Amino acid sequence: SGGNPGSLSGGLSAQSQSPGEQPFTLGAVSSISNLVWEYAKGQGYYSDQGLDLKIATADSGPALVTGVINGTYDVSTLAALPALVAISKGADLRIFNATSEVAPRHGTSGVLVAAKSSITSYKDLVGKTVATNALTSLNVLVTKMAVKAAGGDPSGIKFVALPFKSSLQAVAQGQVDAAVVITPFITQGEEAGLRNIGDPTADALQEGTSYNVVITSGKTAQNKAAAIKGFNQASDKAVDKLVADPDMIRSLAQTESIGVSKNDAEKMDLPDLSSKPVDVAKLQALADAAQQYGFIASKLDVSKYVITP
Amino acid sequence: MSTDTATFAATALRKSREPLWRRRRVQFAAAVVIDLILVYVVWEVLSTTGVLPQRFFPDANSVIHRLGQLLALPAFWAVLGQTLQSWGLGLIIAGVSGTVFGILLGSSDRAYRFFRVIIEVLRPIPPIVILPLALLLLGVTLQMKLLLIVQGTFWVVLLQAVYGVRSVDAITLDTAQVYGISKVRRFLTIQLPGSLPLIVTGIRIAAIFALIVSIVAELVGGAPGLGNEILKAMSTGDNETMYALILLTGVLGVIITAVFSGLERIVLFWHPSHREVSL
Amino acid sequence: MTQSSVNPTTQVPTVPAVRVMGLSKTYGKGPAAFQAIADISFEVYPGEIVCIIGPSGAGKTTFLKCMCGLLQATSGAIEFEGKQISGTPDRLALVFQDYGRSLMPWLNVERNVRLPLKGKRLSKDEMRLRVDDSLRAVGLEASAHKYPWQLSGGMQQRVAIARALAYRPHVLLMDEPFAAVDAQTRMDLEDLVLKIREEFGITILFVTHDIEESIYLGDRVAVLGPAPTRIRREVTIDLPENRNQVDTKTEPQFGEYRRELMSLLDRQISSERS
Amino acid sequence: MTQSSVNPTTQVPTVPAVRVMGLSKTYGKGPAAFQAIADISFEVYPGEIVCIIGPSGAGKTTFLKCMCGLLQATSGAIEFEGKQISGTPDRLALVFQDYGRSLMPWLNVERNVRLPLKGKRLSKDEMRLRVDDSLRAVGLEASAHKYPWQLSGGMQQRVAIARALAYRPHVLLMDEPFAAVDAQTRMDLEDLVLKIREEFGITILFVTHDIEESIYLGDRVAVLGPAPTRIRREVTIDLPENRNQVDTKTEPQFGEYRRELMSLLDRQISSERS
Amino acid sequence: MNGVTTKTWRVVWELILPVALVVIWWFWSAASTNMYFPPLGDILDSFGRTWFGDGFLQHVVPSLRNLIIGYMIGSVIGIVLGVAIGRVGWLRWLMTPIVEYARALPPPALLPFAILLLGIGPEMQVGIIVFGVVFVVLLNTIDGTRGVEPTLDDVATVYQIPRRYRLTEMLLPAASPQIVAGLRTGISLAVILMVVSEMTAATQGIGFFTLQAQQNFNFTDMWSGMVLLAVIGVLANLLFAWFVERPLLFWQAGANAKR
Ligand SMILES: Nc1ncnc2c1ncn2[C@@H]1O[C@H](COP(=O)(O)OP(=O)(O)OP(=O)(O)O)[C@@H](O)[C@H]1O
Ligand SMILES: Nc1ncnc2c1ncn2[C@@H]1O[C@H](COP(=O)(O)OP(=O)(O)OP(=O)(O)O)[C@@H](O)[C@H]1O
Ligand SMILES: [Mg+2]
Ligand SMILES: [Mg+2]
Repeated sequence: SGGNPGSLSGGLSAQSQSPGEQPFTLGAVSSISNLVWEYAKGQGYYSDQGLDLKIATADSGPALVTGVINGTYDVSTLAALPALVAISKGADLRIFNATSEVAPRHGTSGVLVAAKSSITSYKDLVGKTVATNALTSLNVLVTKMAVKAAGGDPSGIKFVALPFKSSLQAVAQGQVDAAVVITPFITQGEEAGLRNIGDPTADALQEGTSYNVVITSGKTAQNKAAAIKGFNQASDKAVDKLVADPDMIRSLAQTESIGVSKNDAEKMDLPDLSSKPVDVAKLQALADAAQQYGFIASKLDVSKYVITP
Repeated sequence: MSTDTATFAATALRKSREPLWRRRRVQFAAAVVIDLILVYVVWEVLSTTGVLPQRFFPDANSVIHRLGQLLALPAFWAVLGQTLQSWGLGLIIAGVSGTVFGILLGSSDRAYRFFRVIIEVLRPIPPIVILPLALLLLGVTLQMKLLLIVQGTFWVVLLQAVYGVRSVDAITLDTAQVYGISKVRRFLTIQLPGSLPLIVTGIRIAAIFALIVSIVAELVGGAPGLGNEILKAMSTGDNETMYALILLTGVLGVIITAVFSGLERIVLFWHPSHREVSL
Repeated sequence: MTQSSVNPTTQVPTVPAVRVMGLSKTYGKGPAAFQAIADISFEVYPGEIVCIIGPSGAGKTTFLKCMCGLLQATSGAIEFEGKQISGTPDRLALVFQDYGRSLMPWLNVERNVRLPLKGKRLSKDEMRLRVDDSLRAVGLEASAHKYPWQLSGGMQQRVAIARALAYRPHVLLMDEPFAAVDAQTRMDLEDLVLKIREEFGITILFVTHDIEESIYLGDRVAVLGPAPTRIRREVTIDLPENRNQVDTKTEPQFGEYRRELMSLLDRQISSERS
Repeated sequence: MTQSSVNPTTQVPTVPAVRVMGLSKTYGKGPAAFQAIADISFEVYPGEIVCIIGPSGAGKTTFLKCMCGLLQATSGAIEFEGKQISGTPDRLALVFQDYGRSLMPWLNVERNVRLPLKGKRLSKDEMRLRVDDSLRAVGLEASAHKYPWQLSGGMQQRVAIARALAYRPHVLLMDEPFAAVDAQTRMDLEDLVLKIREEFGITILFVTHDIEESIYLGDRVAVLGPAPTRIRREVTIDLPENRNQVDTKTEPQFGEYRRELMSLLDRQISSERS
Repeated sequence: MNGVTTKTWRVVWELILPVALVVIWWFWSAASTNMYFPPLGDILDSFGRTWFGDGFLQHVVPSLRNLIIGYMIGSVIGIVLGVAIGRVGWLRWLMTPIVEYARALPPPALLPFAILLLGIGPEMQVGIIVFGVVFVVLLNTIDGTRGVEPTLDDVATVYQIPRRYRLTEMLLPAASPQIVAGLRTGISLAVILMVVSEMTAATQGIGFFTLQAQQNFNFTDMWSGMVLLAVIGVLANLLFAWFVERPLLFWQAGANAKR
């Protein structure tokens, strides 16, 4: 990966507050999907709604959930699975927006193996060690689902948590047998000579399942309903613009705050952006699958936690 | 110790007339330069021979180049400032309270025993593990960082101070007792200076710990600062930036140590390790 | 030591300055226990100088440390100026045998001497005067700004003496205070001790290995036996007041005392060795 | 000290055991510099005992430390047994003035004494014999298993002496070695010094503040002046061999030497003070 | 005084505060519905279930193994290097910047590098622990060996004590108060790094379990992990005090004790 002048500075592009705008904080893990918020902010969509948006980067789902619950963040964006797990453990959360949903094409995620590896299909993963970013992650769930669907026994797979970049390295050096990564690491891995055996997210989940969502706390949902509505509208507007303009996405990905290298940005699969409201039924299916694979202890009624701003 | 400080100032002035090579600062700078060259050469050799695969571990030049770019960004200095702010505040809180409590506990066996179990229970709790609780209670704030930094460093200083007090020569303490020197004065003029050699080591260790913990708090907890930038670079796979920043934290460590060693020479001028041996 | 604000105490006093009753001291417990002091009782009256001599390892230092509360006596009681004490009595000073370690290496000579005066409600001037006076008395005025580790052994010992003098104690305990100084300085310091007793009426307990010194200085000399120690004999020294180095030491009586004490010590040691 | 494997050296030697030429020593640099030794030159022949006396702070300890390479002399040269040395000469021992600090508090008495013998290719038995012998010679055989901090000052000093004796040096430097022991023990130790010189032909440099001791022990006495020091006078002591405490000290010549040295020191000190 | 009763009183005295705090915690948390602060009863329940069942072999044993191995290696390297650097002038001159440099690197940020060098598995985890422990011990050892009483150094020079005895009989004991302080700090650091090293690329271990519980919003389990870490800390320190500190520093206690 080539150097990328000025990619430092994401969260710190001086957050000057214009008078009359309401401060509004979004918590996010650092990921390519963040270009939506950066774009909307840059275009002034949030200002139009009277919001002064601040983007804060955290490293994990729990940090984002905790931030929302204690009010540090007004909203957080994270993968649907950790949000559902938190709700099942009693966290007072509301889900109100889908930012990414499973698209009819492949490229959301990928299972990468070494070029000479004997693994050619999901089924071959049984008995192998697979690296991915976190153990309570969608990647693990969908990989297990995909293996099951292919007739394998998912309980025979050993998952280890590694940052995406390190997991590519671990596959290349033979320390693990496979890595489940997301864009732009799929491209990076392929460039490093790894082989992609499939996209388990697309294979395992129904098309249109919201796998990235925006959450807020029950309290904030009540107290700041108007602001949340404004945030939602501004974000959707940005997504619609971006979906219509893939080149814009590629160029945005190279900006300082996102930091994908030029090479990766040009070759990567585009992220699945969505402005549609959360499809409750499909999310319920995801929750049920999570329960089936032990991420959630008991049946969770998703509809109680999804709101429409 | 104000009079003493004046004496040191005088000594320092005198020293400046020494030949260049005898000055410690010059020696230290020379060592830094030599070490940098050494590291650079080893790094380059490892990169070019492929021991460090370039795809996953950038070569020295590109990291240095990247560091140069970063240093030119005003935003970078703002980030650095945030890290240093929490570092400094946390270190002061932990250093002062750790020293005071440490000397008190070190000089009273009974008090030490009373708190012993609690100390041993709280001490090994990793800042990373209490992070979610700190986040919950304090949010992503300076206070959250401070809490973690103090948890990570207070115990170090405390323990060194306890050992420090115990290593104070019994006869000096006897002297204080015979001459009816009050408890407060005994603390300030005997126990504190007597235990300084160990406390100073403790604070030097703590200074670096504090830096590490503030970076970890930013990295894992999402507080703004250098650690947060490392996290971003890591999650987008931007290795140059990541290693440039890690390289920088090491440099910060060297600077911090240089400053603290200077202070130490002033405070511990009387200690055998710092006496001017006039050979 | 040029001031004379306190009257010399010359009349016979009724309350002893120090009174030791049935003191004993055992170090450690169980099989490793070591009894240093078997049983010591005696009295010192205000303004008296009592010298203590005894073989090396007898328990002299132990005895002094018990008296000033640094060591807890195993049994017995100690009264200071009529009051039984627990802990360190007020206005008492001790010149440690281990003089080198009793100085704070982080303070220079002057500040070492001043340390005990702080917090004693003295004016700045008074404090400086006392420090300067006592440094001059031990011949160290030129080394006031040196640190202890820049001094010779004898100089360190004199700093410790100056510290005790500046403190103006009522009772002064000195543990072989002149062991490391040269003959001439030693004589000067001996005369200094006599002078401050005269001027301030200080009560002094003085441990020494020099028999002549003990006779020259002492109103009485207590001879201790080997550990576990007791007082073997108290010899009252009946030499004229206004002693001086030449005349006193050449008096025939001086030689008498010398022989007596010598043989007292000698006998003990040979009995110990046999 | 019951062995006698080495012949006593009685013939007149040609090569000095120690030769000091134009030695000077200044502590520190610049305005804070302090010259301790101005210029010392002298020679000691094998088997000789040379005593050094001088006022406190003269530079005696500094001189001994320069001789054994612990301090770098500012100028001058030192030869040991004909060879110019840099660093510490072989088979040299020093009894430190700071005896308390020269013992390792984590080793007991026996192990403290044995430490310098280690790695010197001695058999276990030989080592034990030497340690036991020298502990007995200083009267500490009963305290072999105590730690230094369980000993009195005088006992610590005797441990340091025993350590030097067990080492069987060719040249022995002693810095006020008997300052902390009682009169009787002191005499015993003085005789011990004479005896080991006799037995092993050791060359001894002996710093003391006790003028009588210097006469009793010395073949010569070197009188140092105050810092910056030089040798003011070397007095050759012409007393009969086979000295003993009673006869030697009562000889009229002894009194002569005593007066001479006393006045030498006295004059210096008063000239220093004026 | 009767020896037995003094001992009993000592134990009672030491336990007053911890017991009081546990009682307060128990009642304060008993009715808690906050998922972050579960009742202490639940935590102890989870503690028993997690650590005394399969969890012992699965998590506790591998973690402790890494902890002990890493701590030992780190301590030995720290002391050896520390003595060398502390006593050899040019080495100290040359090494100080590198040591200070390496010391300031945050272990979590080093994980990718550690994985690159040591792979994933126990070697990497031990490596992280070693890395942290070395520097604490090293620094204390350097400072300890440099502050040796100069007279003792002089003794060694005059008597030409061979290097190895100088080391074992003089330098190390003289520096031992400081080295012991470093070793003791090193214990808690090792526990912390054990957790850090299990943040990534681990499939078992106490830290793994605790962090995993945190990821899964299982705060009861997370608390039980913290309790276990605390217990390990206390036990390790007790063992250290008994088997290392007391035998090594008896002379200091003896010399400084009020007898
Ligand atoms: N901490 C201790 N533990 C055990 N025994 C001790 C301790 N301190 C001193 N002793 C013993 O007590 C005895 C008396 O010691 P003390 O220091 O009082 O002697 P001293 O009369 O002052 O001798 P010196 O004239 O040599 O200074 C000695 O035999 C010594 O070994
Ligand atoms: N490290 C040092 N720095 C500066 N001056 C020193 C240092 N060590 C000693 N001196 C000075 O050198 C002079 C000689 O000291 P030294 O210890 O040699 O005296 P000494 O003759 O042994 O005296 P004593 O009989 O009191 O032991 C003293 O005036 C002392 O202040
Ligand atoms: Mg004594
Ligand atoms: Mg001397």
